[in-house]
Amino acid sequence: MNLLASDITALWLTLQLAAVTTVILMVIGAPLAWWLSRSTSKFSSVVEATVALPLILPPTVIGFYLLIAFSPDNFLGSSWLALTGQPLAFTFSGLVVGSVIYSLPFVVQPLQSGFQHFDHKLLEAAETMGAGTLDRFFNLIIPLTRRAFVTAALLGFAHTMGEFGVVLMIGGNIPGETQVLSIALYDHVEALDYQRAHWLAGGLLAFSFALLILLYGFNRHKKSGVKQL
Amino acid sequence: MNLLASDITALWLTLQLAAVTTVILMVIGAPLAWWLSRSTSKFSSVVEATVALPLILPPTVIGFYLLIAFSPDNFLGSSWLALTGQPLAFTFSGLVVGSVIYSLPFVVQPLQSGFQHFDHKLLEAAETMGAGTLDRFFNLIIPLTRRAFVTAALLGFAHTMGEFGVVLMIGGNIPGETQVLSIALYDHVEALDYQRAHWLAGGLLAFSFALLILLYGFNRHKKSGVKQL
Amino acid sequence: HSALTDTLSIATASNFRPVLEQLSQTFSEQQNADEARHKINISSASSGVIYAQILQGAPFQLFFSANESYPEKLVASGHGEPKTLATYAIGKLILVSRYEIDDLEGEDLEGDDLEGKSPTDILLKAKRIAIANPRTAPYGIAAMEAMDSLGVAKESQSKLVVGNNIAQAWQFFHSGNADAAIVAESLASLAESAAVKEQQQRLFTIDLSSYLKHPVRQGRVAIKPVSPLAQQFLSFMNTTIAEKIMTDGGYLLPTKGKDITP
Amino acid sequence: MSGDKKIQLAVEHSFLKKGGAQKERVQKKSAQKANSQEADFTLAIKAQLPSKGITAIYGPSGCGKTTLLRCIAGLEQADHSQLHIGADDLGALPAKQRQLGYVFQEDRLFPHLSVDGNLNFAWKRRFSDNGPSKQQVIAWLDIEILLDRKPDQLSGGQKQRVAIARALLTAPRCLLLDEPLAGVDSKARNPILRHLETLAENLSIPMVYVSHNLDEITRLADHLIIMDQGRLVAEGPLLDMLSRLDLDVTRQESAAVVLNTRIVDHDDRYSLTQLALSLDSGVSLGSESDAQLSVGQLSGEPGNTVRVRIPSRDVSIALERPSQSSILNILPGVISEIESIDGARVIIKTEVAGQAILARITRKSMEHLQLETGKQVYLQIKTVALLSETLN
Amino acid sequence: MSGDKKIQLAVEHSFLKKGGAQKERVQKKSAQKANSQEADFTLAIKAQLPSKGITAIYGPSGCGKTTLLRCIAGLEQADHSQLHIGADDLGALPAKQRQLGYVFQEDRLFPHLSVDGNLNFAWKRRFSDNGPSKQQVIAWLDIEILLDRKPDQLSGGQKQRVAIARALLTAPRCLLLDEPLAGVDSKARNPILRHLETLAENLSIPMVYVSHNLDEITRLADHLIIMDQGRLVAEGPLLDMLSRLDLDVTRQESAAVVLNTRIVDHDDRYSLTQLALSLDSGVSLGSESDAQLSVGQLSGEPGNTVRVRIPSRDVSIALERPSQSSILNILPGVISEIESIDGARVIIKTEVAGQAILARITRKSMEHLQLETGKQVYLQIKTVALLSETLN
Ligand SMILES: Nc1ncnc2c1ncn2[C@@H]1O[C@H](COP(=O)(O)OP(=O)(O)OP(=O)(O)O)[C@@H](O)[C@H]1O
Ligand SMILES: Nc1ncnc2c1ncn2[C@@H]1O[C@H](COP(=O)(O)OP(=O)(O)OP(=O)(O)O)[C@@H](O)[C@H]1O
Ligand SMILES: [Mg+2]
Ligand SMILES: [Mg+2]
Repeated sequence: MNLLASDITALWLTLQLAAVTTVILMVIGAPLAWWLSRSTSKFSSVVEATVALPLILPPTVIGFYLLIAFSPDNFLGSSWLALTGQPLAFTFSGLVVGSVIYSLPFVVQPLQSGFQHFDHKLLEAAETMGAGTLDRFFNLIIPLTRRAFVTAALLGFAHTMGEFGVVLMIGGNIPGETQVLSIALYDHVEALDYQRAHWLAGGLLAFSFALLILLYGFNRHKKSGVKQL
Repeated sequence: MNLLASDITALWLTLQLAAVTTVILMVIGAPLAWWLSRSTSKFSSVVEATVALPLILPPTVIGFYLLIAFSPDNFLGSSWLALTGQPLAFTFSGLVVGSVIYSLPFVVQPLQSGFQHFDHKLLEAAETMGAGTLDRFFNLIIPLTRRAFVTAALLGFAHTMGEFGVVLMIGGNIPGETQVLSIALYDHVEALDYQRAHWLAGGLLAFSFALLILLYGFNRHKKSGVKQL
Repeated sequence: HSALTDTLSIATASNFRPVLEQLSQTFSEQQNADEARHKINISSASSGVIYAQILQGAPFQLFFSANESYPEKLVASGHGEPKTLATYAIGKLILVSRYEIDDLEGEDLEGDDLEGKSPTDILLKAKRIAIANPRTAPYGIAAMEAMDSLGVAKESQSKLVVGNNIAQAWQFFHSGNADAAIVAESLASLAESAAVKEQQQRLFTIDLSSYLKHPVRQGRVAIKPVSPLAQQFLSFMNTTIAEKIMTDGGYLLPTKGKDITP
Repeated sequence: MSGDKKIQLAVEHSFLKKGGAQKERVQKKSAQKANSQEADFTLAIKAQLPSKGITAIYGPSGCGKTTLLRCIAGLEQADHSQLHIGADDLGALPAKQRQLGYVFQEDRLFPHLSVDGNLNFAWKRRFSDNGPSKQQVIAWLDIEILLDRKPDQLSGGQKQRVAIARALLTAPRCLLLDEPLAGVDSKARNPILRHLETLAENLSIPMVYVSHNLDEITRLADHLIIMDQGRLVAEGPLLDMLSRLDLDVTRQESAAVVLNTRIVDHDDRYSLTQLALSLDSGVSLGSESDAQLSVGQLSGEPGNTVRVRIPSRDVSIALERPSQSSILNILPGVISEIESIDGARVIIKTEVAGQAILARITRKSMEHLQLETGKQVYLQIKTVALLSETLN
Repeated sequence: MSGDKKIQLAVEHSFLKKGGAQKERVQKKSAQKANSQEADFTLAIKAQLPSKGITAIYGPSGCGKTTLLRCIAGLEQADHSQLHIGADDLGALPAKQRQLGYVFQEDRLFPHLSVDGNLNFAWKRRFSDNGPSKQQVIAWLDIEILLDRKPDQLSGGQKQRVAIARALLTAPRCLLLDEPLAGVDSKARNPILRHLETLAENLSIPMVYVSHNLDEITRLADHLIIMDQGRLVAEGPLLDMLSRLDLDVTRQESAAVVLNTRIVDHDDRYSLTQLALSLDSGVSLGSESDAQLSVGQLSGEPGNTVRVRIPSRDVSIALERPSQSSILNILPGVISEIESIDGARVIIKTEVAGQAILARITRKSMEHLQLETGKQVYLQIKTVALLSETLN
């Protein structure tokens, strides 16, 4: 049965949001996690705890505080407005900012854990061959902690896809702009339109399942090449 | 200002739920993750994808389907009723079951990623010394992937603490039984009782922050002992 | 502003969304016949969330709340246009239960408060009663009030399972986890018309409106600045077609005199 | 325990081409698949080792020594594998039940445990109480001061010593050592070798000792297996193997024979010990001094049997008994075999008091001295070459 | 490039007790803290190495060889560290800018790359185009057939060869080798050593070669640094060092001297080459045959200089020129120094044609032959001992 045009829009928007968020998360998260995994300063414990905080608060509550922070009356909201000419709340950009904050621990934690197991000896070897920081990062750390990167990206992406509370609060459920799939799906359930909810949820599940199997199958295949990793 | 007795009850309940859930998650998740990280069968890809599925669906929707599954009309609900004499929905046990399902990927993924980096050579060495599977698990794998275990437990615990959608759906908001902190906090926000919401959120944040700093500080301290890990 | 791209953003309490969707569809059909093309975006959430969002500058033009106080507060804070403040609907409170007819020895309980088959019996017999959250949802407050009037408040207290809103209370009931629920008539009619038809079990619905001293009055307001399209939509709400849609959806209409027309 | 138990071993194993294929190894259909799935390397070894003493496995890099040990230990899923120690069939047991000690080619110390923790890990899981104590092992390997360190705070040689200590502490019923002394310097090496020998002797723990260092092997082993490209080239008691001119080991720069000798006397003044080549002290007392060797002073009683090692490069040949030379050890012998190594050098096997001694000399000298089979010659062996190379 | 550039080196470094404290190393307040924070190990080395040729670092396990290399490479945050190669001050540069090649004690191959991938990693980042080509290096180390393998599919010796190849491919301005041949068998070892020498000669890449194998060092090095417990014991050109009786190296079982010689003639019939000890071909033609050695045939032209190695255990002493012996090389010499090693043995230094040769003999022989400083003797050196031990 039928997925309405609005569902398609929501799906598309969700994928965009999840993709953009994941990219930003990886770009921010990887160096952050690396630094956290190497630093021994006390300050880094504070940063580590701060990054993990969004884990503790319920998403709607985070959303509520973000909503307040995004208000043009407050620093974040007003500076963003001044910089981009657009408000943060109730816009796609706002969703991205919110999702990044909310999903950051889901990316940083697995990466950090992966980096912690990284064999420093290989980095030293690369260093003697003249490999600089970025070189080592892209040619050693990423391939050797591939699994941690996959996990981080997956958790980040999926968490953004399934996110609900934050998006509802700061997004305002505006079709085409901030109405993501999770909210549309919730709306169907709330409107007792169970059939559509089933279809949408089923489709989403089937799609995700197929994607995950592909991803894991591929991962597993590659894995057997490098036994110890 | 004042946290009402009901908030204290909710906090206590939340900690209990998170603790019980985390323990169950670790007990289920660790062997599952280990198997997934070692198995090369196609079947394991399917299991891996299945475990990851709760990541994709919005929590409220998962809650909705769990609610249906918990109904005495359905298999899970009726068998549970027959076994324990208690329904699953609107009970603490139900919350635990729901949280375990929902948080499973957050525990399995980091563990699996940690295990994947595990040096198989050390296990072989232990094997020649007569160490059996459990022995190796507790005396080598756990200490050597400590960081992955910490991450997994942390993500599992925090995610259960902050969980909202699922609990809202299957809990029924019963004080002392299923009204957890995230819902109490959400209620305050919805009831425009912002002051209480601020107090509760602030307290929760401060508490979690202190806890995390302790945890990470400790972790960092221990880390420097084993340089390569 | 070309009429072609005009957009009307309406925020509504979740319980009114299905009816509002029908309303906006009919409205659009009428308007588009006049070649004034536009788009209507409906956003739904709980009234409290929408209220907070409007305070933070959410781009909504109309707000259909589930109570009267949020629209009034918005007017007081200067966000709402006082002239558009009105009660647009009165919710009907009903009790639904899953009991077989035999269980209650009656033939047809629907609509009537038959002797011996009172809501009190049902509420006393139920193991779990689903209601909306009385702290946040108007129907929750109403449900508590009704149980008070029925004199079962104390007995019911331990059986209550509280949904975030009536839709959730309905799901508790509908999924079979609660055997009775006090919800809005609008939900029952929605359920009647949609998926519930497939379900073999018959529902019992008992109107509880008569037990309420304070009926659930749902208020609305337009957010400043009020666009012509918003004005047009509010006018449309007073047409008979619109009123028919609302009553079919399970709402009572407020007395005409209280309405404010532009 | 009993002398006639044997370790019986039959292993076949292939590493197939392409990394991934390795796991999906052909099982039933190996016959058909064998050609389509080309093997990178194939191991096929069948051998019988004595259940007492030290068996050395010798062969060039990449010949399959490590793979063989892994198959014995049950760490490699061999295609076919049989292993009996005496009456016990270990072939079907998983690695953890085989009760073998394994010193890996790389140290595999547990990085999260201190040296002491690593030792305790093994000690707690020891297979029997017959093994050496922790104190003993720590003293043998001289790792007392390292006990509190983490493995990443050790030098390469220190790590290897700790790894050996750890393997000893499990009191295994057989010890597998994969080039355990490659990173250990010569000073530290001698005491370790001595203790390994003692273990093999006194506790009757058989050892399989992989090495491509012929020096080490001749000093340590009782039995020798020579491998090349996954196959067994030759196998037998060390003493026999070292005098077989058909083997590559006797042409190596470090080739040497090992002789069984008997202590005759100690010369305290010069700190020397006289050894007789004939073991039977009763026979031919008169000619005894002909077949005697002087070595650095040993601790044994006269009559004790000792093994000495004579590198063939240290043996020169003269037709008359030389005098006025610093060379003390001059033995009369009869040439039994001559084999040329390359254009310049030949190897000459001589019989001395019933044992074989090899001498490597130039072809020029051979022709010059007109050496041939059956000729009576004198072997000059530099005394000093024997010092510190004795075993008991 | 230029001969009088030097590598100047001054390093001080301590590993403090307690794992964690290591990072929080005392910096300013080292003076006061020094006693309270006891060091596990302290390295303090100051040395000047030639910027051409191979410098060997020799010392027992745990003496700080690896730590020294790490300081040179910039991998260890030394407490004080200075490093100049010629005019360039490398001391302050991070490891990645020092342009040094490092072969680690453990292979550190990248496990996610094939052997070829590992080589390419180095090749792509090479510091100059003056180094050897990939083809050359692959041929030298004989790793052609391994190119497609992943590191975990290699044997121990194969890994080490790949690691050496990888380091060579970066065309470093100095090569640091930490026991690179510990796991490589003797057959594979010779060609690798030969190519390393060629590199050091032809490409003037200086090398620092850590080893506790004296054989390897005498065959390879030009310069020798002897370490013990973190300190420099002695340092100097290899030829001088090897004949210094005050050093431990000359008492070792494998002690040897290295001589500079000149090719005189080739004897094709017996595949031998005649070498003269006196380098100046004009001087004293008459006595030339007195100081000549026969070695296995070499490829050089008459007049070329070659180095030969004479293990002191292979040298015996006679008072008259022996005849009728397989020993071809008999050199006249004069005893210049006598030192006793232990109760049984002494070491005797003799001057032969201006160079020093050491002989290790028993004290008994010494007394028997009445050897003393200034006495004229004949040194017997087994020809064969020189074969395959020549360098050019
Ligand atoms: N996992 C593998 N896959 C494919 N080939 C392998 C694998 N492991 C080892 N080999 C190959 O098998 C052969 C034997 O390896 P092995 O490690 O047993 O050699 P080795 O005799 O121990 O050598 P070394 O003295 O260098 O340690 C080598 O050629 C090696 O390249
Ligand atoms: N991180 C560390 N912390 C404390 N002590 C260390 C650390 N690393 C090395 N050491 C100690 O420093 C000394 C020198 O170590 P190093 O690795 O330099 O020795 P080495 O000469 O290379 O020995 P080998 O020949 O065994 O490799 C050793 O006693 C070692 O135990
Ligand atoms: Mg090996
Ligand atoms: Mg070292």
